[in-house]
Amino acid sequence: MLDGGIYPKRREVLLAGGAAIAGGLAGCAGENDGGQSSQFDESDPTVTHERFGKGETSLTYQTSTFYTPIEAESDQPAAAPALKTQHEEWAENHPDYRIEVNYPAFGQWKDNLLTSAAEGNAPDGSTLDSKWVADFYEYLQPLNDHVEDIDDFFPFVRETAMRDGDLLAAWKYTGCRCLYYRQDILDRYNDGDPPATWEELLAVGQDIVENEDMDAYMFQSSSALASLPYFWSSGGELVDSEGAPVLDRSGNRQALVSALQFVRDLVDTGVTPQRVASVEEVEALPREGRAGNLAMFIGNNDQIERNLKNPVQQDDDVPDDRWERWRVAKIPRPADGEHTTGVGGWAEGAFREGNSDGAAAMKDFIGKFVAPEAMGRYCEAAALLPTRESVFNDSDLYDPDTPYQDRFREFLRDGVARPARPIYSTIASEYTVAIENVVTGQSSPESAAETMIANVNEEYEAT
Amino acid sequence: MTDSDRSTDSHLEVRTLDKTYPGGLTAVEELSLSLASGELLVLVGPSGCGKSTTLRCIAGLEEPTDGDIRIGGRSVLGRRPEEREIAMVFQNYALYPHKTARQNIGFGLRMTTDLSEETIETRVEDVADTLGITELLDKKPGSLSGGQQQRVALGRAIVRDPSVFLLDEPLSNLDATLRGRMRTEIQQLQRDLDVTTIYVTHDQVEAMTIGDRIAVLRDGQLQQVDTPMSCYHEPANRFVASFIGEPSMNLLDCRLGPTETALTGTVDYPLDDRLAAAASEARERGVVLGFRPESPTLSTATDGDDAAAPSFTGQVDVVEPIGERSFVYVTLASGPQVTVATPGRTPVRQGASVDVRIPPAGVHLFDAATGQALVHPDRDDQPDVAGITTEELD
Amino acid sequence: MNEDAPRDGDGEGTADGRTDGGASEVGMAASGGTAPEERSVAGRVRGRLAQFGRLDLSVYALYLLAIAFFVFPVLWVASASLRPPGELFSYPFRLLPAEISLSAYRRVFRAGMVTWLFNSTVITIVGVGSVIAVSVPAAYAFSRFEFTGRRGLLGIVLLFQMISPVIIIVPLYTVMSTLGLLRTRVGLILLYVGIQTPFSIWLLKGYFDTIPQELDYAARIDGCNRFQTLRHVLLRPVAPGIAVVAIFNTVLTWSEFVLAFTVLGSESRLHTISIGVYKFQGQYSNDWRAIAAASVVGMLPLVIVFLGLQRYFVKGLIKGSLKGQ
Amino acid sequence: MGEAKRKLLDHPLPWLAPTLLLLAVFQLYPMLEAILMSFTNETLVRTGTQFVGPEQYIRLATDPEFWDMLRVTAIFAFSSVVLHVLLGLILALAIDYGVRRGLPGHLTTRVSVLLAWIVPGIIIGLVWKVMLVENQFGAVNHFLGLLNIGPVPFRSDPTLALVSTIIAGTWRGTAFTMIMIYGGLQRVPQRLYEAARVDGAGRWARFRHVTLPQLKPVLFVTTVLVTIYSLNTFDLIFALTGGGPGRATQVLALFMYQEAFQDYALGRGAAIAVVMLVANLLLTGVYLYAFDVGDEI
Repeated sequence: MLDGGIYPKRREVLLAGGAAIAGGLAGCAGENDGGQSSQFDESDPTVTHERFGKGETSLTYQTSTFYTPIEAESDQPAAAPALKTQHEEWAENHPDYRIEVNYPAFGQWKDNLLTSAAEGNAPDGSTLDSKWVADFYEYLQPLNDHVEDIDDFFPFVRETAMRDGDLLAAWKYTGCRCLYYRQDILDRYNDGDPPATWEELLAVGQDIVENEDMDAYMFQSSSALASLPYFWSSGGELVDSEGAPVLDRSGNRQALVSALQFVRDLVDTGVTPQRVASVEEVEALPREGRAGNLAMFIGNNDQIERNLKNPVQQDDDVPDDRWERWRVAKIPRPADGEHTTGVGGWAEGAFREGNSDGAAAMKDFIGKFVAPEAMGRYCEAAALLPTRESVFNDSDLYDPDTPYQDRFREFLRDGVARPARPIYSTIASEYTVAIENVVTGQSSPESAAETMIANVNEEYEAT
Repeated sequence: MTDSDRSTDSHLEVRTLDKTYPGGLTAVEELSLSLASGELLVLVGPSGCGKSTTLRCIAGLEEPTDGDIRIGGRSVLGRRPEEREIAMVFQNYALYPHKTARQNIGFGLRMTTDLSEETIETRVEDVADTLGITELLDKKPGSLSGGQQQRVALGRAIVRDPSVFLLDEPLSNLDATLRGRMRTEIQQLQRDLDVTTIYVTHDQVEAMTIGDRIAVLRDGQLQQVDTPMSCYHEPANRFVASFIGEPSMNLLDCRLGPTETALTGTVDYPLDDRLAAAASEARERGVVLGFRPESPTLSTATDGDDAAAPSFTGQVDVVEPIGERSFVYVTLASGPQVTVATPGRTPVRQGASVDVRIPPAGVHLFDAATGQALVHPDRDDQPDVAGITTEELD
Repeated sequence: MNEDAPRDGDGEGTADGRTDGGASEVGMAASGGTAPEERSVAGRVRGRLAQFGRLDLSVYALYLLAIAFFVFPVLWVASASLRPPGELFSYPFRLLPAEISLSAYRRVFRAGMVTWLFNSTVITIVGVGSVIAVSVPAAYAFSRFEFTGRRGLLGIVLLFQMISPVIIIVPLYTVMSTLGLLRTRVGLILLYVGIQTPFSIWLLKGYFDTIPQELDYAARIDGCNRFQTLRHVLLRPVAPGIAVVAIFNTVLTWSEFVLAFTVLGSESRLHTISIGVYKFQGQYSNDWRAIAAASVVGMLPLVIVFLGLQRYFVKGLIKGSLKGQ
Repeated sequence: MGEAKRKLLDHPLPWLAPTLLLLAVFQLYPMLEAILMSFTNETLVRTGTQFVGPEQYIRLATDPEFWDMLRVTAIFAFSSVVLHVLLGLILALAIDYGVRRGLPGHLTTRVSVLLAWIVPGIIIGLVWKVMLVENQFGAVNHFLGLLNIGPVPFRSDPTLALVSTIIAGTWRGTAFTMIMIYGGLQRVPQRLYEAARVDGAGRWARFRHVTLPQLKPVLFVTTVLVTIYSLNTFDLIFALTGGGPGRATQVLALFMYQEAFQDYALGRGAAIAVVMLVANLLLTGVYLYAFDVGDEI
C-alpha cells in the first residue's frame, strides 16, 4: 500500500546500504587475507600481522602492536622474531586452526574488552596488562593443563594470576621501575653517586636546576606504578588480605601524605617541573633526556634499550656512545624507608569457555607465551625480565646482553606487585589524580590524600 | 451579459458553501454562487474575505466543511483536483522553477493522461502559439519576465482544456501598464475559449472592468452578486457601496428627524417624498446618507444660492487634480469630510470656503444598523461620469 | 563606492562599506583599483579616507590572524606527517621537515587505513543518504500539513536536538545491544540517522517554507499526489537545502568518534578514520608521525569534497532556512 | 489501491513515521531509560540491579568534586559560547565587509575557518596536544621561546589546561557560528541600512539597531546549538587533556563517560547524564526567554 511512498525509498536505501556493507565486509576480508575463505596457498606465510596459522577454523585474539610477530609492524621490532618462532611452532601443532588478530585502540582496549566480556562477546584470547588481570577473573579460563610447572613462577605472579588453584593468566614478562640518571651530571653535583634518599634527591636536584640549563628530575605522573614506590617506601599498604582498601588506617594514611608531600616538595623546590602533569607517554621522559633537558627520571627497565641506547645510536647528531652517560639506580626512598619498586608486565589470557578443541588450541597458544623456552627467547630479545625463576637463572634460556641486567635483577628483589584486586583500578586512577592535583597545586597533600581515600572507599562500598 | 436567466442552466454552482478551519476560523459562510456556461464571474473583496478559500474549495485543493459544489450539474465533492476539469492560475504563477516553459505547460498532461509525447508536444505548441510564447518554450521561469510568466501560467491552465477556469489574482504581480494589457488579453482569451471562469481579485477596478458579473465578498459572506454597473449604481449595502467605486462613496451617519422629512446628524438633509418613504423604514435605527463623489457640485461660498439642492458649507482640505477631473476633499462645517469630483480645471484652491450641493437625485440611503440599502437614485438620473475611469491610477 | 566617496556629503556615511549596498556591488565589479581612485580625491575627503584605510587595514589584519590561527595547525600536521622517524621530536625544533619521508604514510596504510577510509566512506554516504531520505519527507510534512499538534510535535522533534548523544550513550549501548546492532555498520548508521534527523528536519523545513504553497496547488491540479508533488515539483527547489543538510551531516558523520567507538567496539574491520587515528596512541608511546599522517589522510577526502562544495554550502545557507524576514 | 494510497499520503503520519520511529528508538527510549537507570545502582559488570531511589543524585550533590566538575563544565561552556559567537560574528562581519568592498582574501579566510570545522574532533584534540607540548618540542612553545616566553605549561597548569581546551574548541567551532551568521547577514535587507543611513545612524548605531536585531533568530539558533555542543564536548577534551591535570578539565561529559565505561557504574553515569540533560533543557529555555524569539523560529 505504500508503494511509491517513502517506505520503498527507505527500504531501498537500507537494502542498498546493506548490500554496500556486505560488499565492504567481503572487501575487507579479502584485503586482510583472512575472512571466510581459508584457501591459503603454500606461498602464504604461516604467520602474518593479522593471522597466525592457516587452519580452517578461526579463533580470535587481541593484542597490541607491541607484540606483533612481524618486525615491520612492531613497536618492539627486536622481539618480533622470537614471537614469530613461537607462533609458527603453535601453528605447526594446530594445523586446523588459525588466529585472527585484532589490534584495538590502546586507550580503550581494557574498557572494550571488559564490556564485551560482560556481554559474552570477548575474543577467544587476549593480551592483558598484568594490572587488568584482577578485573577479568570472572571471565578468564584456567590454563593449568596448558602451562607446565606453575610453581616455578615468582610468588607475585602466582598471587595475581591464580585463583583457587587455577592459573588464569599467563604472565609473560615483568619489569621494574628504576631511577635513570646522567652520570656526567651527577659527577659534578653528587660526587658521581645517584641520590638514594628523598633528601639527597631534593638537594642534588636543586643544585642541578640552579646550575644547569635543564630539569633535574621527572616522573610520569599519569602512571601509578611510577610513583607508588614513594608510598610503599613510606611503609604504606593499599589493601588488606581481603582485598579491602586500607588507606584510611593511620600508618597508610601517613605514608600517603608523605608520598604526596614529597611530590609537593619536588615541585616546590623546582627539582621537578610542574609540566610532569602533562606527561602521558612513557617515551616522553627519555626523549627529554636524550635532548639534554633532563638529568634524572623514573623509567622502566626496558627503556635503556628501547628509548636510550637504540634511538641515540640512530641519531646522527649525537656520538654513538652518549647513551652510556645514562646509568640506573634504585628509586630514591625516604631516609627511614626501604627501597621498593613497582613491578608490572604483561600477561595473556584465554576467554573461550569449555573444553572444545578450539578452546584447547587457544589455551595452548596462550600457554606457549610462558613456556620456559619461549619466555626466555622473548625476554632476551626484548630486554625484559622473565617471570619464571628457572628462566631467570638458566643462562641457556635467558642470557641478555642488554646493559644493566644485573642491576635490574637486584631491583626486582624489592619489587612490589600491584594488588590483584578489582579495586586497584580505582586506587591507581585516584592516586594519579592525587599526584597531579598536588603537582599542579590544586590540592595540598593532606586534602589530596583525604579525597583519594574517600573516593576509593566509596567506590569499594558501592561495588 | 446581464441576463440573469442564464443561471438556470448553470455550469458551475456553489451551494451554501461553508469552510471552517480546525482552529475555529470561519473563512466562508453560506456562500452560494451560480455561473452560466462561459460566464466570467469576478469574486472581489478585501484581503482575507474568503475569496481565495472559495476558489480553492472549487478547485478541490480544500474540502469545504459544508455545502456542495457542482460542475456541469454533478457534485464534485470528494473528487481530486485533476478530476474536476478545472484549471487554475495563481497570483505568483506557481510555475515549476526547474522546468522549462514547455515542461511546465505539458506537466499536467503527462501526469493525468495517457497521451503520447507527440500529442502532448503538439498541444503545448498549439497553446504556446495561441498565447504568442512559442519562442519562450525552452526557457525556465527564472529567465522570463512577469508578463511572460503569466502567459506560461495561462498556457499551463488552458492546455488541459478545462471546463472551469479559476484565476486567483492573476494580475496583481504585474506593473500597471502590463496589467491593463494582460487584463484585456485574459478577457479576450476567456471569450474565445468560452470557458466558465471565476476570477478572484481584491481590486474593485479590475473587477468592474473584467467581469460579466461580480460577487462581492466580505468576511466570508457574500454581499452582492450582480453586474458591475448594478453593483456600482445599486449597491446592496453600505459595504458594497464603499468598496465599489473609486474614490469611495461618501457616507454620512444621520438620523431621521422628528418630522421625518429631513435627516439630522452630521448633516441636516431635507428629504423629498421618495427618500423620506425609504428612510422611514429605518427610523429607529438611523440612516446613512450616501452619495458618489460625482453627484454633488461645488460652488464658492460667494456664489449665489441655488435652491435646487441642499447645500453645505465647508472648507477645502486638498485638491487632487488627476487630469480631466479633480477630486476635492472638503471638510463640512458640521464636521465630516466628503470627496467631490469636479471638472479638471476647477478653480477651487486649498483652504477655500465652498458650498457642497448634494442633489437628492444622487442620494442613496442605507439602514445604519444592518447596512442594507434603503433606496438608490434612479439610474437615468445619474450623471454620466463613471468612477471607473480612474482605473489606471492605482 | 569609488564614485560614492566624492558625491556623498553626509560625512561619515560611506565610512562603512557595509552600507554602500548596491553601489558597492557595482563598484566591486570594476574594483581592484579602488584605493588609488579614492586617493585621487584625497584632498577633499582625506579624513574619511584615513578611516577607510584604517578599517581596511584592520580587516586585513584580522584576515591574516584568522588564516594563521585556523590554518597553522592543519599545515603543521601535514608537516609532521612527512618527517622521517625521530625528526618530529628532535632538537632544535623544525617547522618544516629537513627531509621528506613517507614512512609514516606507509605505516598508516599498513595499519589499515584503506579499511578505515572505506568504512568512513560507506558509513558517511549511506548515513547521509538515509538522513536525507528520512528528513525530507518529515520536513515536507511539517511544512505542508495542517494537523493538530503540528507545532508541538515539531518542538518535540527539535527538543531531541538538545539531547547530546553523549548523554544517552549508556542506554544507547543497551538499545544497540538488544537490537543486535553492536559492532555493525548498519547499527552505527541507524544511530547517526536517529541523532542527526531533528536538525536536518528543522533546516529543511525552513527551505520548504520558502517555497510558495501555490506550487503544491499547481501540482495537485496537474494531477500529482503528494508524493509526486514532492518528487517532481518540490525536490528541485529545496535542493540547496538538501545540499546544506548533506554537507552538514557529512562533516558530522565523517568526524564522529564517541558513538563510532562505542558501537563498533574492538571490531577493527569496522573501524572508521577517527578510531584509526586514535589507535596510534600506543601502549608506551604515541606514534605522532602516524597520527599526523592518518589525520592528513583522514581529512583529505573531506577537505577536497568540502573545498569543492563550500561555495554551494554557503549559498545554500544564505538562500533559505532561517527566517531573516 | 490508488485511492487508498492517496488517502494515506494525505495523512501526515506516513511522512513522519520513519522519523518518529528512529527518534523513539534512538532518542526517546534511551532518554527514558537513562532517567530510569539513574535511580538504580546498575553496573556493567554485576547483575542484581536494585532500585535505589535518588541515592545517585544525593551522592552527586554531596560530592565536592562533582561541583568542581560542574564549575569546570560551566566555565568551559560559557567561555566557548562567548568566544564562538563573538569570533564568529567578527569574522562574518569582516568577510561580509571584504565581499562588499571587494577586498581580496575574504574567500581564503572563509575557507581557512571552514577547514578547521571539518577536521574530526579527535584529530583536533591530538593535534593540539602535540602542538602544546610543554618544552621546545611543542610548536607553540617553540615560537613563544623565540619571543623569550615560556615554556608555557599549556596542559599541566590547571587554569591554562582549561584555557587550552577552550581555545582548541573555539578553533574548531567558530566556523559553524561564522557561517551561520554570515548566512544571516546576507539576508538582512539592504533597504534597512539605507533607511538607517537616511535617519542619520552611524556605523555603530546601524550595527546596533539594524544588524543585530535582524540577526537575532540566527544568533539564537547558533547560540543554542553551540551551547549544547560545548556543554557536551567530549572527544576533544578526551584527546587533549583526558580531563587532567588532576580533574582540572574534567567536564561532565567526560566524567559521565568515565563513570559509565571505565568504572562501569551505569547508574551513576545515568544520573550525571540526567543532570546534563536538565542543564541543556534549562539553558535552551533561558535562551528562548532571553532572545524572545518565540514565533520566529
